[in-house]
Parts: sequence; C-alpha cells; structure tokens
Amino acid sequence: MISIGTMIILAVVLALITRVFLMKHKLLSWVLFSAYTAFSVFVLLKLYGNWNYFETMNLSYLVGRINMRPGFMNKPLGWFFSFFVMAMSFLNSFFSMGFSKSIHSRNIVPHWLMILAASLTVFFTKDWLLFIIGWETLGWASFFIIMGGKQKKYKDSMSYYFFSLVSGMLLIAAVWMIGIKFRTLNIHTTTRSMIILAKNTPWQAFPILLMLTLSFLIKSGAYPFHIWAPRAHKSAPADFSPFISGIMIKFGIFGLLLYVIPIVSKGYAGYSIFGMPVFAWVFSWLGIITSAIATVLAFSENDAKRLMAYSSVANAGYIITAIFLGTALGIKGGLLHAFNHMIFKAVIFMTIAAVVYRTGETDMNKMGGLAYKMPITFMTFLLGIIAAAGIAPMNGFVSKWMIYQALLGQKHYFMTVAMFFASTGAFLYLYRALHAIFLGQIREVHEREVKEVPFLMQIPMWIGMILMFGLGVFPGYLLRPMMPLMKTFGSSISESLNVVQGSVGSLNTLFSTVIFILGVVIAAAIFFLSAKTHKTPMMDNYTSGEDPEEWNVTPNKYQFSYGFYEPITKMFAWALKRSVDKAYFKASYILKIIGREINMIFTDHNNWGYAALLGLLAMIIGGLFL
Amino acid sequence: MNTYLTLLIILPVFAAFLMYFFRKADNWINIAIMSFVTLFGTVSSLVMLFSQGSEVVALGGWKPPYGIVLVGDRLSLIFVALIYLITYLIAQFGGIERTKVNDHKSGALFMLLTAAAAGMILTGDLFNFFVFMELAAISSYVLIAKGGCRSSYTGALKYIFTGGLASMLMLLGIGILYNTTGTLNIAHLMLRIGLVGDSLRWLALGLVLCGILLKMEVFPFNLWVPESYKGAPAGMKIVLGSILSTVGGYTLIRLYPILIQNPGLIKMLLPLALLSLILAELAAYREKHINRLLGYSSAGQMALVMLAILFGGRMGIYAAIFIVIAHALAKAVLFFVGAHFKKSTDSSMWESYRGLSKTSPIGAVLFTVAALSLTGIPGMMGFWGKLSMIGAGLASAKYFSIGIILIITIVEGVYFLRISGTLYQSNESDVKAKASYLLIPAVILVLIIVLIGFWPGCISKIINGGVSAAERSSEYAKLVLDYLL
Amino acid sequence: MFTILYTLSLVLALIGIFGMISQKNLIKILISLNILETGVNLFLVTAGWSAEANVPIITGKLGLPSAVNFVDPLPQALVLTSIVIGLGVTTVALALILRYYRKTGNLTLEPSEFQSGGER
Amino acid sequence: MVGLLFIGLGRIITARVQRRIGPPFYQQFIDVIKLLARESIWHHWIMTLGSIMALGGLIATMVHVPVAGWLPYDSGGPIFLILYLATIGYLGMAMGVSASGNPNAPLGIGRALSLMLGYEIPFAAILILFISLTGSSSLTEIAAMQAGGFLSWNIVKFPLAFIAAEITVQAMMAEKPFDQMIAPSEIASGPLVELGGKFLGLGMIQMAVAIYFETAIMVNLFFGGGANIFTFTLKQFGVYTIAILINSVMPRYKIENAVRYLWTVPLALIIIQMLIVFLR
Repeated sequence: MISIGTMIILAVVLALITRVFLMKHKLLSWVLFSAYTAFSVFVLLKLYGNWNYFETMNLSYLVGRINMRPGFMNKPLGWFFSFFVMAMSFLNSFFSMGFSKSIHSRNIVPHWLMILAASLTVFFTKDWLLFIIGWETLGWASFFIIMGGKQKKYKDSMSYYFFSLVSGMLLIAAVWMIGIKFRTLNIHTTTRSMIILAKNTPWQAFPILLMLTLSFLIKSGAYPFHIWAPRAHKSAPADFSPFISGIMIKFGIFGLLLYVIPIVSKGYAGYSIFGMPVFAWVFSWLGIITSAIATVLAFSENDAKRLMAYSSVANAGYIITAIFLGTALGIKGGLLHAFNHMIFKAVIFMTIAAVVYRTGETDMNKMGGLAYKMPITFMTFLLGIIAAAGIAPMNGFVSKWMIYQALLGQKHYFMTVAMFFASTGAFLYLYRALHAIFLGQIREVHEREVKEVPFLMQIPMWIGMILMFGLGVFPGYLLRPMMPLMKTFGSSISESLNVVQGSVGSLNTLFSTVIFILGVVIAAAIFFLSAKTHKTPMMDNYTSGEDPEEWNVTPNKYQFSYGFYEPITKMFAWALKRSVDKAYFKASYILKIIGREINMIFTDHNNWGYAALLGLLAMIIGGLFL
Repeated sequence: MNTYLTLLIILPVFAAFLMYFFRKADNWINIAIMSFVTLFGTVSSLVMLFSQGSEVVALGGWKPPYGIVLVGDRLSLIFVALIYLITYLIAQFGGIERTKVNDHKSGALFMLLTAAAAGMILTGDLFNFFVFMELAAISSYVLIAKGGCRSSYTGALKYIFTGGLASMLMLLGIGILYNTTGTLNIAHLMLRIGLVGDSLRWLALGLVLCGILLKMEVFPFNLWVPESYKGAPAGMKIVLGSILSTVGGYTLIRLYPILIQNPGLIKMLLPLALLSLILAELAAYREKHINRLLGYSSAGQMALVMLAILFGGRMGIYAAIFIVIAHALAKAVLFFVGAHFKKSTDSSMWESYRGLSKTSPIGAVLFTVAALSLTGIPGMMGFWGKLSMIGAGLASAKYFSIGIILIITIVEGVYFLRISGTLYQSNESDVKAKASYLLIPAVILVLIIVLIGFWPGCISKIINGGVSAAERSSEYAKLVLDYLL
Repeated sequence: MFTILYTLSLVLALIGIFGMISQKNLIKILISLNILETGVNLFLVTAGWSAEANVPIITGKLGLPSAVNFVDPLPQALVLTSIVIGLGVTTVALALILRYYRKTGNLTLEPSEFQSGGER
Repeated sequence: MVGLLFIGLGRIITARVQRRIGPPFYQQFIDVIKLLARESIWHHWIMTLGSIMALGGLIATMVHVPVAGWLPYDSGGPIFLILYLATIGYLGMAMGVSASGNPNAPLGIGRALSLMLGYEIPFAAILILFISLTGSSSLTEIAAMQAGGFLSWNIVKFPLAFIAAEITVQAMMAEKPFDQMIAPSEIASGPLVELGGKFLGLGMIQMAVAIYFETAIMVNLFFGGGANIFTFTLKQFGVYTIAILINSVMPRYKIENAVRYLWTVPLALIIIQMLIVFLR
C-alpha cells in the first residue's frame, strides 16, 4: 500500500516537475494532474475502513522541547474530506484540460498540486505542526493561482492571502498555547486533554478555543471575514473557482469539526443559554448571520461568480450553525451539507466556467439567453441551483432539511426563521442568475458565436448532474459510508438508503421523488395530449408584428437583468451602506497613511530620530538615579 | 588547530594588504584572493564546528582574564561559518561594486570588513569587540560611499554620525564596566556583573547596548538604514543586511547571560524592540524603493531577534539564532536577486518589476522563496524561527508582544508577497535578463533555506549546541577561564 | 578630585552629544563628535588614574612598597586605541563630507533627498 | 378540479362585491379546456420544460398535503417537503416564462420572488409555532391535535396567529393587496404575459392547484383538518372566500412596502402569539 506521506511527496515532486520542466506543455501537465488525482482517489478508496492505519516519517522536528516525528493517521473525518478533495480535483481536471488551450496561466498545475499536498497533510496529520504547515501552504499557493499573472486580480488575491495569513497566525498562537500547556502537539491526545481542561478550568481553555475557532471561521468565510470570498472567486481562473468554493471554504469546517466541536460539545463547563453552551450558541448565530448577510449582499450582485461566492458563504453559514449545535443530527446535517455543497457548488462554478469559456464574461448584465445555445450547461446549472436553493428532490434539500430538523430539535426557533430567510433569499438570487445568464433574450453576438462546450468539459457536468440527483433520491449512498464518521461524533444510527430521520419528522426521499416524477408525468400528459404548438421567433409575439429594428430596438435591450431585485436592495440599503468591506478599506488606508508618516521619520532630516535617541539616553541615565 | 581561529581574522587582513600589491593587475586576481580566503574561512570554521566544537586562543600568551582571548565555541563558530559563507558568495559571484567587479580598493576594504566581522564574533574581550566594531564601521562607511550616488553619501554620513555617537556611548559604557568590575573579559564579566550596583549596572549596560543596537538597526539607531541600503553598492547591501546585522544579533545573544541578570533592562528593551518592529515594518509597508524596503525589513527582523532574546529561555535563544541565520540567508538572496533585477530593468522601484518572472523565472522563484522565508511561511527556514519565537513568547507569558508580532507578521507577509505578486503579473514590455551570474549564489542559499525548511532536524543539533553555549553563562565562563588554569 | 574629573569629562561628552543633535552643518556635527570622543577618552583615563600611584613602568627598584600601587595601565592603552580610531573616523568623515559637498554643493543633509523615491 | 371551481366561484364573489353578475362558476373549466385545445405558439423547449416542471411540482406538493387526514401514502404531510416542493413548481414557472423572452415576465417573477421572501418568513414562524407545540413537522399530526370540536381549533386557540397566517396566505395566493406579480395594469399580467394556448391553460391549472393546497394547508393548520372530504373542502372554500373578499376591496402595495408590511405586522403578531403561548 502506498503511504500517505508518499502521496504528499509525490504531489510536491510533481509540482516541481510541472513548474520547472513542463511550463510550456499545459495539456501534458493537466494530464499528469488528472492521473495523480485519479491515483489518489484509488489509494484513498483502499484506505477506507482501515481506521487504525498509522504511519510516521523518518524525519524529526524539534520544536521547543518537543521532539516529534511527523506522522499520519487515517481518521474518518480526514478521509472524507480528502476523498472529496481528490475526487473533485479529478473531475475538475477534465474541465481544465479543455480549458488549457485558451488563455490560461501556466502556474496553475504546480500550485494546485501544492494545494493537494497541503490538503492531504492537513487532513491526515496527527500533529498540529504539520497541520500548520499545510494550512499556511494553502495560502500562498492559492494566492498565485488566484492572481494568475493578472495585474487587476492582484488586489483580490491579496485579500485572500491576507485573511489566510491572519488565520495562520491565530492558528500558530493557539497551537503553541496548547503545546505549552500539554507538552505535546498531537491533535488527538490534546483533544482529550482539552476536554478535561475545559471541564476543570474553562477560562484557560476559552482563549485557545476562541483563537482556533476564529482561525477556522476566517477560512470558511464567516462574517465579518467573508469579504475575501467574492473577491477570490471572482478573480480566480474560471476552472479554479469550483475548487475554492467546493473545497477551500470547507477547510475551516474541517478544522472546526476536528477540534473545536468535540471539545465544546463534550467538555464545555461554562455558562449555557437555551440548553446550549454560550460559546457554541454565539457561533451558531454567527453562522446564521453570515448566511443572512451573504444573502442580502447577493441580491444586488451583478457578477455571476461573486454572486455564487456569496451563495457559498451563505452555505458555509448553514454548516457552521449546524455543526455548532453539537447534536448528532446537527453535525450529520452539517457534514452532509458540506459534502453536498462541494458537489453542487463545484458543478455550478463549472457551468459558469463553461460560460466564461465561450463568452469570456462574468458580468450577468452582459449575458442572457445562453441556454438556447448551451443546453447541457444550462441543464447542469438548473439542477445545480435547484440543489443550491435546497429544493426537493436534489441533494441540497436533504441536508438542508436535516439542518432544519436539528435546529427545531434543539428549539432554536429564531435561528430557524433566519435560516428560512436565507434559504428563500437563495432561491431569489439563484433564479436571478439563471434568468440573467441563461434565459431571456440572447445577445446577437452570442447568438452567432456561442456554442456548447466540448465533450471533455461536459464529462464532469454529466457526472455532477447524476451525483446531485442520485444523492437527492438516495442520500443513503453518502450517509451509509458516513456511519463510521458519525460514530466519532457519538451517533450510531444505521442509515437506510432513502429515509432520513429528523428530530420532528422523517423524510422519504425516494417516495417524494417518485411523486414528483408522477406529477411531472401527469403535467406532461396534459401538455402533450392537448393541441399542437408551433414555434415562432421570440421577438415576433410581443412586438406585435412590428419590426423592432425600425424602433432601433435590439434583443439586447429586451433583456431584463439590471436592477433585478431593486425593491429588496432598496430595503436593505441602510445595511449595505455600512458594509464591512468599507471598514477594511478604511483600515488599510489608515495603515498606509501611518506608513508614510513613519517613512518621514526615517528619511526626513532626522530630528525625530535624534529626539528619540535623546529620550533613550535620558532613560539610561535616569535609571542611574532610580 | 589553534592557529585556525587566529587565521580566520588574520588571513583577510593579510589579503587586504596583499591586494595592494596587485593593484595594477586584473580584477580576477583580487577575486581569486578574496574567494580563496573566504572559502578557507568557511571550510575551516565548518570543520571546527563539526569536529570538536570549542576552542579558546589566548593571544600573546596572556592568561584569559588579563589578555585578549579568541573564543570559538559552538555558538560563535556557527556565526563565523555563516558570515564567511556569505562573504564567499559575495566575493565569488557578487562583486563589491555593482558594475565593475572588485577593484582592489573595495576588495581590500571588504576583506578588512570580513576580518572585523569575524573578530567581533570571535573575540572574548569587550574592548577588543569595540575595536573590531570600529574597524568594521570605518570600512563600511567607505564601502557605502562607494555607491557614488547622492544617497550613498547621505547614508554613509548618517551612518558615521549615528555610529560615532553610539560607539562613543559604548566606549563610555565599557569604561564604566571596567571601572566597576575591573575586567573586560566577557566571560569574566558574566561572573562579576552581579557585583555592580543596580543603577550603575543599568547605566553601563545601557551604554554598551547602544553600540550593539546600532549594528542591529534597532529604532533610535536605525535612521541611517534606508539611505544606506539605498545608496550602497550591491555587495555592500548584502554585507549590511546579512553580515553586520547578524553580528549585532550574535553579540546580543552572547550577552544574554549578562542581560538576564537585569530584569529592569529587559523591561526597558522590550518596548524599544516592539517599537522598532512596528516602525520598521510599517515603514516598509509603504515603501516603493526595493532596497530601502529590504533595509526596513532588516531592521524589523533584527527587532524580532531582539524580542526573541528578551523572551529568553532556551526556546527564545533557539528562535533568535534561527531567525538570525534565516534572515542572513534570505536577505542575501533578496539582495542578490534584487541586484539582478536592478541590472535587468535599470530601476529600483519594485513596481517597475512587473512581469519579470517571464524574463527571469528563476529569479522570481528565488525572490519569492526568500520573501516567504522572511515572513515565516512553512516550507522555508524562517518558519521554524518564527514558530519557536512565538512559542518562547507564550511560554514567558508575553501575550501583548506576541499579539504585536503576529499582526506585524501579517503586514510583513503582505508587503513581501505584494512584490512577488508584481513579479508574476503579466507585462508586454520585454526586458532582457542581465547579470544572471548573480543568481548562482542565490540558488545556493535558497537550497539551504528550503532544505532546512523541510528538514530542520539537519541543523537543529548544531543550533542546540549554540543554544547551550549561549544560555548558560557557566559553560562559557568555564570554557574561557579554565583555559590554562 | 575624582568627582570633578568624572563630572567634567561627562559634561564634555554631553556637550558633544548636544552638538551632534542640534547642529545641522556636517562639519559642526563632526566637531561635536570629536568633543564627545575627547570627553569619553578623558573619562577612561580618569578611571585608571590614581593620585598616589606610580607610573606603571617597571624600573630596577622593585623593592618599593608601591610596587602594587601602580596606575592601571590598561585604560591608557584603551584610550590610545580609541584616539587612533577616532582619528580614522574623523578622516573618513571629512573625506565623505568633501565628496558630499562636491556632489551637492551644500553642507547639510537635505531632506529633499528622499523625494527621488517615487511619489510622496 | 376543486381549485378551478374555487376560482370560478371566486370570480362570482368578486363580481358580486363589485356589483356585477360575473361569469358562471364553471367558466374556469371551459376556459382551461378551450385553451388546451388551442394551437399555441412557443419559442423554446425550455418553456415547455418549465411549464411541465411547474405543474408537476405543484401536483407533487398537493399530493403531500393531507386532505381530511387522508394521504396517498404515509408521508404524514411533511411541511418542509411541501414548502420546498412548491418552490420547484415556482421555479419551473419562473424558468418557463423567463424563456419566453418577454421582459415583462421576469419583471413579474422578480416581484413574485421578492414577495415570496416577504411571506415565507412569517409563514415559517407560524409553522414553527405549531411544530413547537406538537413536536412534529407533520401536517396530519397538527390537524389531529385539533380534534374535538370547534373550540379546540387553532383559530380559536391562536387568533393572532390566524390573522397573521391569513395575511400571509393572501400574499401567497397573490391576491390583493399583494398582487404585484400579476399587476395587469402595470406589467401586463407579469409572468403570464407571453403565455398563450395550452401554456396559459397549464398556468391556470397551476394556479388552481396552488390555491387548492394553500387553502388545504390553512385548513389543516387552523381549522382542525376535516372529518371528511366534504367538510374539508367547505372549510377550504371558507378560507378562499376570505381571501377573495379582501382581494376585491383592496388596492395594491408597492413591492417593498408589501415586504416590509409582511415582515412587521404578521411577524409581530406571531411573536406576540408565541410569547403568549410560551409564557402561559
């Protein structure tokens, strides 16, 4: 069996090879990438079930007085996340192969391989040190991918890197506090120690947990750290956005589930509110607030990728809320939603990438009617947004339903209402994307030039469609393998293929889907049994026979897209005015001003500095008389 | 083996005089002499470091407390090896002058500087340290002024005045120390410093530290930094960034046993170091001139070293040594690559380096790696230093300082990656890569950085030896004073 | 006597420091540096001096009771070195000031220097 | 069928309120059959897909709503499923009319969805009230809770919630004052503008189905379900009548005012109701 360490080193070596030797051969490097991910999926599949697997590397790190050998453990949580990372990257590689011919930075493959290596490290490591290493590697590697050599994208990628650094610093500080306290950096043993610590002296455990939680929340784009998400998604190469949205946002969720949730749910001994630790309660609310704010922001968004990024942030909010509930159902719902979100959001971003591939555009106001030219992409996007809006019978519904059940089971009624808001809002902005990109009037340019993407790029879309629908009908195919994972969170319910149990009800996905299909069949029967139709061009009907050209009206002008939800945006204008973005910009501006002033101290003829020197002398001499 | 330790100082001086005789000859002879001397220094110090470890030479046969001693223990040998490695790379590949490589005048001065730096590290005598420091200072004044542009003179003059002031204060401090303890031997001083009264000790050490803080570019003494870094010729920039500051850091580490006996002094130095860190990094955040930016960054890194020493404990010293080494290596890389960029684009504003990764892909990678190492990103050497440093701070419960350090690290990361990002942006105008030989030493240093970054175990034993030597005053004192006794 | 000597030398040093900080003219700053140097050197010499002690030269008359009562010779050696160093520094500084004057035509460090560094 | 009947009767009631005679009650059936028999124009297969998806989704939703305690299969009337299955119907409709290319259609849809954001929140709050009381998200059980005569109906027990729900359902059925999405005078019937022939026929059936299950939910929530299908339908008609009566005398809100109204008045009523319930 190939060890995990070997897989990581293989990824790094491949990254070096592609960086140094294959800069000119984009397609070949993508093939290598694809082969690597396929191989990793294979290796990981063999690892499934082998939960006692353990390996150490022949290196030793000396950190402080802790001499450690890096090692890897196969735990269900890490396995699942890394499996999805590899599988999604594998699917994505088909897409990127098709993409690679067009204008595409050459730096993507090596950095992406570095990210894969880092994610394997993060998911399988047994000590915090490697965790930090992987965690920070993610930051700079994705910085270079997101920037992709474009000057105008630099600021967006920098915002990602900034938040990544903040997260890394918080993580390092927290880990050191753990290390100093327990004299070891092993993740799994310190979990137990932390539980005991939290029970006995909660005020010692509290700052550590807070720092870790913040660090992880930054990575998952929670409010008020969400501002990197839309910027990074917008600027990333079109075929990397699926990965950011599907995977990168989930690293924070992984961290929370790995460390914070077990400790808070098992060891918290502080105050409780509504039968829930205050700590968890606050962050549950933060999750819901995140999703509500992201929803409101998404209403007025005109860029397809930014809109979907806000959607990702909103979904991350649901997941955070669900897992902080701490109940088995909540964690299960959160995890399921995380995995489902990986699938459907990656698929949605792939379709957007397909659109970008054909039109080179992400501004929704400049699109429209593309469905008539790209039917497969449209169908994929349609199923994707059905899943993303949490509408039955797609996979997003099942997990969202479970989160609702978990919330109601814990009697968090206000959170439920807030989540309803976010969820309905999701339907709003997702429909707007559907309409503005794919429906309505097609532009003349697009009518002439756009066609369906090549078959290679369709493959991941087809697979995505099958997955979304299949997991919507039979969530058990994902829930059953998740049973060992849920066992680590103290739940040992055996799952059936198509019935999901909640706290205040159960859901039979198969039957509801069958009924839906029956309904569709009845509707179709009514439709096709009735009279015939004939097709007319779009403009003919509502222009009432007039020639639009005479009125100087083109189809472009008949596309209703701009200011789609203006009433709602108007309602929230007061909130949008004071956005967090502005606060960040202001802070960075102030920092620049301060920097300039300090520059003056050094470069101006330095009276300032001599004054400081004099002060120092005064202190030294003053010490003489003290 | 005794002679080697002396040779480390004597040979460069000898080479400096030798060069005078070859002043009519081609430059390659000068380069050969310098390379030979520095390579010899590198190899012999490494051999000593790996073979037996500790070595004490009493010059002129005077017994240690009275005469001047050269101490090559496990700590100082690391640093001697380090500075010799960097001087070797400068001599072999960089050249003192940016354009015409190594004329005999700069070569001689450079050799003198090397000797002085080695002397500052090896000497066991405080006054001798002062002498070497002045020697290094005088040669570096001239070398900075060799840059020939207006800011070279400005920088050199500022350096002279700040340096003169600081060294005079240091001399005053040495005088007071000698007056009160009756010794100038550092080892002896470690034992006897406790005899001095609190306030006088405060005064004397404070004055002595002025000189060291000047070399470490800590705030009130670092006003010369931006101009000097901007004006100095390429090789001298590396000397300033990688050698002189390293020596300053070494001295502070060496004096740690003395410092630790003065909690008041530590309390005073901590805010000073924090202030220096904040000022330097924020100034760098705004800076557009790459060499000034790197100068600010040096000042910031040295403030970090100082903080690590002030945090104290084994871990603090470990962090300090690690950061000093990582900084020396990375800064040398940055200056080598920066000189290469400057030659290629004929500009020193980093914003004009847009798209250089296409012209010089290796240079861009090297720059990025070194920058990430300075920031403390995993996979590079700097990470381990920063990691240990944060650990040391938290272990000594200095939460406020750690908070500042973490925030400043973010600032640092942002401005370094901003430059790297600029390198990787696409640009239509095509510049030709010139002076690519400057990348050879950078490649060597980056390989070291990455090797240690991925496998710090390979040098952690040596550094731990250095930590033991630095941390326990008893060990150093026993080494020096037991000699011949 | 000691106190007076110490105080006077320190006062001299402080005058030098004050001159360095307050003066703009490069030559004046250099002169102040030299004053500071003189002050410090005086301080060092004073440290080794003792009114009752002998010159630290070993002559034939070793039987003297003052054989242990020599003036400490080390500070004098130190000061000698220091003076030499001071001379070196002064020379280099003067040369640099000359160069600077030739280049820029004035004898003060102008803040206009940094304006070449891009927008500000 | 019942829904169509309702609409027919509703038109009579509206007419009577407005002092007209109005069409016969079977007029709606005639309309639908006539429309289905017409040859109709279409622009794209997505229109067809949308229409079928809409009707299919709404039929599937209807099947899940218990009628007098009876369900086609033992799903228990899961509220969340009903809400989200209904959404797919709306999505289908929206998609279909978007594909028609007429800018008025998405305008209407945009209004409809904005309104949906308005009414979903108070409606969710009402559902949560009942779920918290019964501990079950099954409509059947909520209806069964109210067994035992008029006085145990929720309308009597929770009058404030009923008022709120009535306002919400008014918005759900897009009756005045919440009929911004149709607004015939402003945006030419909004979503339906480009539909003709059997598309419009399907649209009418959709509306009928929607009205049917929306009233059915109300009956289950507030009127104790029904002993048999006849009384159940009667109660549904009662709910619909109230809506129609309000509709026939009300003007129309601006959309943001409507949403704001829905987020203040009904929500406040429910919160007061919740406080009363939980504090008692």
